[in-house]
Amino acid sequence: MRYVVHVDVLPKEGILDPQGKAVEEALPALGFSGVEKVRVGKHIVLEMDGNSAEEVLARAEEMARKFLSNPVIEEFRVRLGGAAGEGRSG
Amino acid sequence: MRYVVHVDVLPKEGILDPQGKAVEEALPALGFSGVEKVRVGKHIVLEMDGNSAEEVLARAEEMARKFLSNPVIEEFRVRLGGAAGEGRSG
Amino acid sequence: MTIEPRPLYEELGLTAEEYGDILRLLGREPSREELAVFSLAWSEHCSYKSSRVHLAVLPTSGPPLVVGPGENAGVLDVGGGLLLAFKVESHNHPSFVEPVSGAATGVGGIIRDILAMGARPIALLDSLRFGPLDSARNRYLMRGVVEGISWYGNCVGIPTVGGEVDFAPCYSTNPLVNVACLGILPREGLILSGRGEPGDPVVLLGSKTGRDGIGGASVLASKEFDEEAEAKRPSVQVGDPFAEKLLIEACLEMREKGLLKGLQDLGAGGISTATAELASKAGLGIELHLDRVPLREPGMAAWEILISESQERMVAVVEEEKLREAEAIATRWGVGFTVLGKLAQKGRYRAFFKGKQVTDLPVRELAEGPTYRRPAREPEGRPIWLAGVPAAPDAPDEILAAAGKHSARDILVRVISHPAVASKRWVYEQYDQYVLHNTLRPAGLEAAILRLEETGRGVALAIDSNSRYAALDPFVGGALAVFEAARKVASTGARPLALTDCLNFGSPERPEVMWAFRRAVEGIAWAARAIGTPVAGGNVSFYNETGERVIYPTPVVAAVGIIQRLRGAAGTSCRPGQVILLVGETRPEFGGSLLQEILFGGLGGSPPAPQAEAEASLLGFLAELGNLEIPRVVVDISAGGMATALARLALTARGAGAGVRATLGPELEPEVWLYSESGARALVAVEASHLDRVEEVASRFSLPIRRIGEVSGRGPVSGLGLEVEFPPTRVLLRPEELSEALEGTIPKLLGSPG
Amino acid sequence: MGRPKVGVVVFPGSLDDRDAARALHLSGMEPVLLWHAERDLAGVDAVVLPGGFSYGDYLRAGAIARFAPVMEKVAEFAQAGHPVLGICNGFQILCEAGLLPGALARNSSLRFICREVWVRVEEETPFTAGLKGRVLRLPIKHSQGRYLPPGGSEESLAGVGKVIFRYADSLGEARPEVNPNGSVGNIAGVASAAGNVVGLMPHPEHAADPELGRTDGLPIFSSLLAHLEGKAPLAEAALPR
Ligand SMILES: Nc1ncnc2c1ncn2[C@@H]1O[C@H](COP(=O)(O)OP(=O)(O)O)[C@@H](O)[C@H]1O
Ligand SMILES: [Mg+2]
Repeated sequence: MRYVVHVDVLPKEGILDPQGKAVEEALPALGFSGVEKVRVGKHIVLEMDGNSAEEVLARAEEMARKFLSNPVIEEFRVRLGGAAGEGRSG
Repeated sequence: MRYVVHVDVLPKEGILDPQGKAVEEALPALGFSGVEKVRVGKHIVLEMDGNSAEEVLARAEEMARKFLSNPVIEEFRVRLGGAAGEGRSG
Repeated sequence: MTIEPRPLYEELGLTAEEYGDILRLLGREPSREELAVFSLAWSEHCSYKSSRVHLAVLPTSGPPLVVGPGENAGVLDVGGGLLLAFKVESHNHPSFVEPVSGAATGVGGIIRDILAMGARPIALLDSLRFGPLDSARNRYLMRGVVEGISWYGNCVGIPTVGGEVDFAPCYSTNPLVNVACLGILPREGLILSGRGEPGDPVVLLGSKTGRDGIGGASVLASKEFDEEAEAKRPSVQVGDPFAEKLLIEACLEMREKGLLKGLQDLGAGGISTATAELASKAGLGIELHLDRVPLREPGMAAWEILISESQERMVAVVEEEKLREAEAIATRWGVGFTVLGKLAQKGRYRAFFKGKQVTDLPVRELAEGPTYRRPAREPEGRPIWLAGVPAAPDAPDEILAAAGKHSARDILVRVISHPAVASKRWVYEQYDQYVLHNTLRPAGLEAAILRLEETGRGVALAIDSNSRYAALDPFVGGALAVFEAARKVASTGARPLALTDCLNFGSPERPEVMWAFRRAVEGIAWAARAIGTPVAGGNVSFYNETGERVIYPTPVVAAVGIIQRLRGAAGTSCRPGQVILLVGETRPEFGGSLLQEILFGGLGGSPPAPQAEAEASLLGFLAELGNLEIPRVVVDISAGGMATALARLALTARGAGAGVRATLGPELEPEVWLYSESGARALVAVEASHLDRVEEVASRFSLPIRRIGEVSGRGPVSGLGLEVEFPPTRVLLRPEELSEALEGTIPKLLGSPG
Repeated sequence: MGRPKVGVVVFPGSLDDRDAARALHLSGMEPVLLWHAERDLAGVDAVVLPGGFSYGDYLRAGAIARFAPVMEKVAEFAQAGHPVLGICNGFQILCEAGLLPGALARNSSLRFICREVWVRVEEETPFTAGLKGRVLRLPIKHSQGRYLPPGGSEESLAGVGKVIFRYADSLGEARPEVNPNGSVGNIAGVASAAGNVVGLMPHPEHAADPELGRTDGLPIFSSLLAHLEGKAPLAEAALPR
């Protein structure tokens, strides 16, 4: 079976996130007020083969821990999803 | 109500994604074979107030289109979620 | 009334006459692939069809030039078995659509031009034009363009050691991004096009081919086959500097081992243009098998493969028996290597796809394209590029009267904090200055200097333009761009050797624009001859207009020169005890000056008169100071006049805790001394003990020279930044005021801390 | 006795490799270029991981390079106590590989930054023998140079590494205003707990050539030479200038 895997990598809580801060500070001037706690990280999508969702997730998790994120400064989430993720698109 | 919004930004289909390519080519040497179609983009998490999920999503979508993504080369998905997204964490 | 659909050729940018020519050449209707190939090969960008007749006036041969225009880049012989390759290119339109990628791929493109000569690219320069920074859009464009150049240049490992940035409203809807690249190679490594025998394999090197940059030709998609591909056909190319770095190393290693007979970069028009050029220069035909092209996207059509502008690719001619060794090198560097086909006897351009021949074209006519003599007409009254720009007087009495309404201090601060004058540190601090271990003098003051390893010599390079002048008088604008670039190079102690030019104009279909183009080229040619520097090549960018807004004629000139002994290079920091000398003659010339713009918010009159003889003398004088190894700091005088030069000198004294004091004599009005933009001038700061020698050299070159001030060590303690005295008035800027005016302006306008 | 041999690892996308080799040569050592794909250090006495954008800095600077075959050998070499120096991208790779503590995040300005800075030497190592307290003028050029110690604070370095270089002013004062990238504690370079592995963001190899007028990086290479020739001066408490 072929699975689509999504990995979200974010700066760890407590670590200064200048990109998030820059976005947060820019938003009011663009007419978006009341937005807070912005954090900016990486989104990685990939396809891989596997026998079960469990197995694929486990492998993806290992990949994320060893390679796709840096545990000193980042945390990550792994999930299965549609080719470009669910939710609204643009 | 306070909502947590996740925005995933990815290079558009057909647009060269040097990062995705580099990651894909590196994986076999790390012992992860059979991984394909890797794309690397941005993941943005933020909190905002709103009266309904619909309304918040609509605003987040506008924000993503106008500011968080570059429509010439990127596409995005917006979704509501837990503080750090669902799925497995590390 | 029914509306006829536009014919396909027209949608692709070909005219009815051009299409007629194609029919005559082929004796039949062209295939879809052939039409695609023609539409690019015969585009203005690839064929120079409107500019060619005018470029003929440029001096393109002469001693240092080994290779002039026509090849991928000009090549100069700098002695000792060393050659320099040198060229400038524009990437204006892509940078407007997507500033980061547009500018980045512009850098990638010019690097490959240099590489195609067999040279190792060693330095980049960028000349940028944006609309005023009070607009968010212009700030976004400037930030993005600088980020793109920074990302690509730094990651590919080539220092960006100089450039310029200027602003005018006409660039709001059409910013300019011109990038020059300098490369170095041993004489025996030069790769000239035109080599190759029938049967020699043609190899595609580098990245896979996707649907990049072919949005413009989307009309070629046939409904049945390509509908799905439609959405995937981005017109914006994204660069991969990492891939380019590997491509450079692989190509240079092949060149060092003598494996390359021919080398050609892929730019506009992709495989089709590059391979047609390769064959045409060799006077041969070519056969290509498009099925072999490694694709990034499934299901690409033959026409897409032919004209795709995917980045980081080159084509090479490699002899059959050297293929293996070349392929091993490519593989080691992780660079794609595909034998696409071979050079062929007959002069036909033949491409095959899925067992079918998809093109069969005459190589020479394809590569040469048409030539136009478009109508050129001098504008009557205000030219179109000045529409919306208020007219302003340049008569000295009117300028002086208007200046009299402001305080002297106020004017001084406004001139030196004008965005054209203010320090571009915010920009060049984002560029690696040091990689490749030869930067003697990084960006920051006048021209940069790179060491030519193991020779004791150096190469100085600078890029310049003043489109305020060109807007008022394109001939003068072209000439003064040459003089200014040469002056900057000479200010380091180098003798200018050669030029390359990037000509940015509106639509050539406007007779006024065509006239301006012709005049600017004539101005460049005249000035280049006057100072004995041939034009080693360049680039033309037309259609820089959006709606009715046409950019100022913007001829950009880059110059390179050689410093015979690095020890003779001018310094970059003034020290207390130095005296400041003004070399050259100051006349009341305010047309196109910053003072005029500040006082009247407009442009008018005549730009400073170009002075061929005085400029040539000044260049000789400055190079002689280098030969004599007199310790000195030199700043040329250009936009903002002597005030700008004094302020820049003063800033260099900051590190020594010093400032600059100048005293203006009564012969001229203070505003003329400070803000006239007469050419052929420079400020030289030297120890008092060297004064006599410098004066002696000046008289040898028949140049007027006068002591105008000194570097004073009072510095932060007593608060001297820049002091200008013209009895009974005295204007004093404290060190922090001087820094704020020069260095605070651009970061403040961009809304980000320095 | 010949000149000591120092390996300079070349990854795809290494840029300051020849620059480092030149500085080593000018300082009296013999540079040996080591190819990333080889599991072989060619018998060198020390290793330098040079600056650049290995693998384009894609994903994170150093994230891909640290898995290169040569890195297995570099790790063994480091664990055996031999001197290893990571400059800029090399520092990033050493952190990613876990041979140095902490991580290098994006500059707080979010921009690439190239300028000359002052750095103060904090401790003696094979690369800083006799330099403690010295203030050196060195170029920096990076976009991911914000040093973050493993536990966030400088104290968390205790036991796993030490601070070797700090951004300072010309008098050696590590003031926040001269911090170019937001590094915790103005940290510009660190060493492993054992002290033989050192990483720094500034580029000593770009200030090691008298002909170019920048020489403050030379003492770092001279220190390595002295160390390799067994002449390293004993760590002495040099006075801050
Ligand atoms: N876009 C740029 N890229 C790199 N260096 C730049 C850029 N703009 C200006 N500089 C550098 O800043 C210094 C001053 O340039 P500039 O302000 O253009 O001088 P001028 O006004 O005399 O032409 C020069 O060393 C120049 O190379
Ligand atoms: Mg200029």
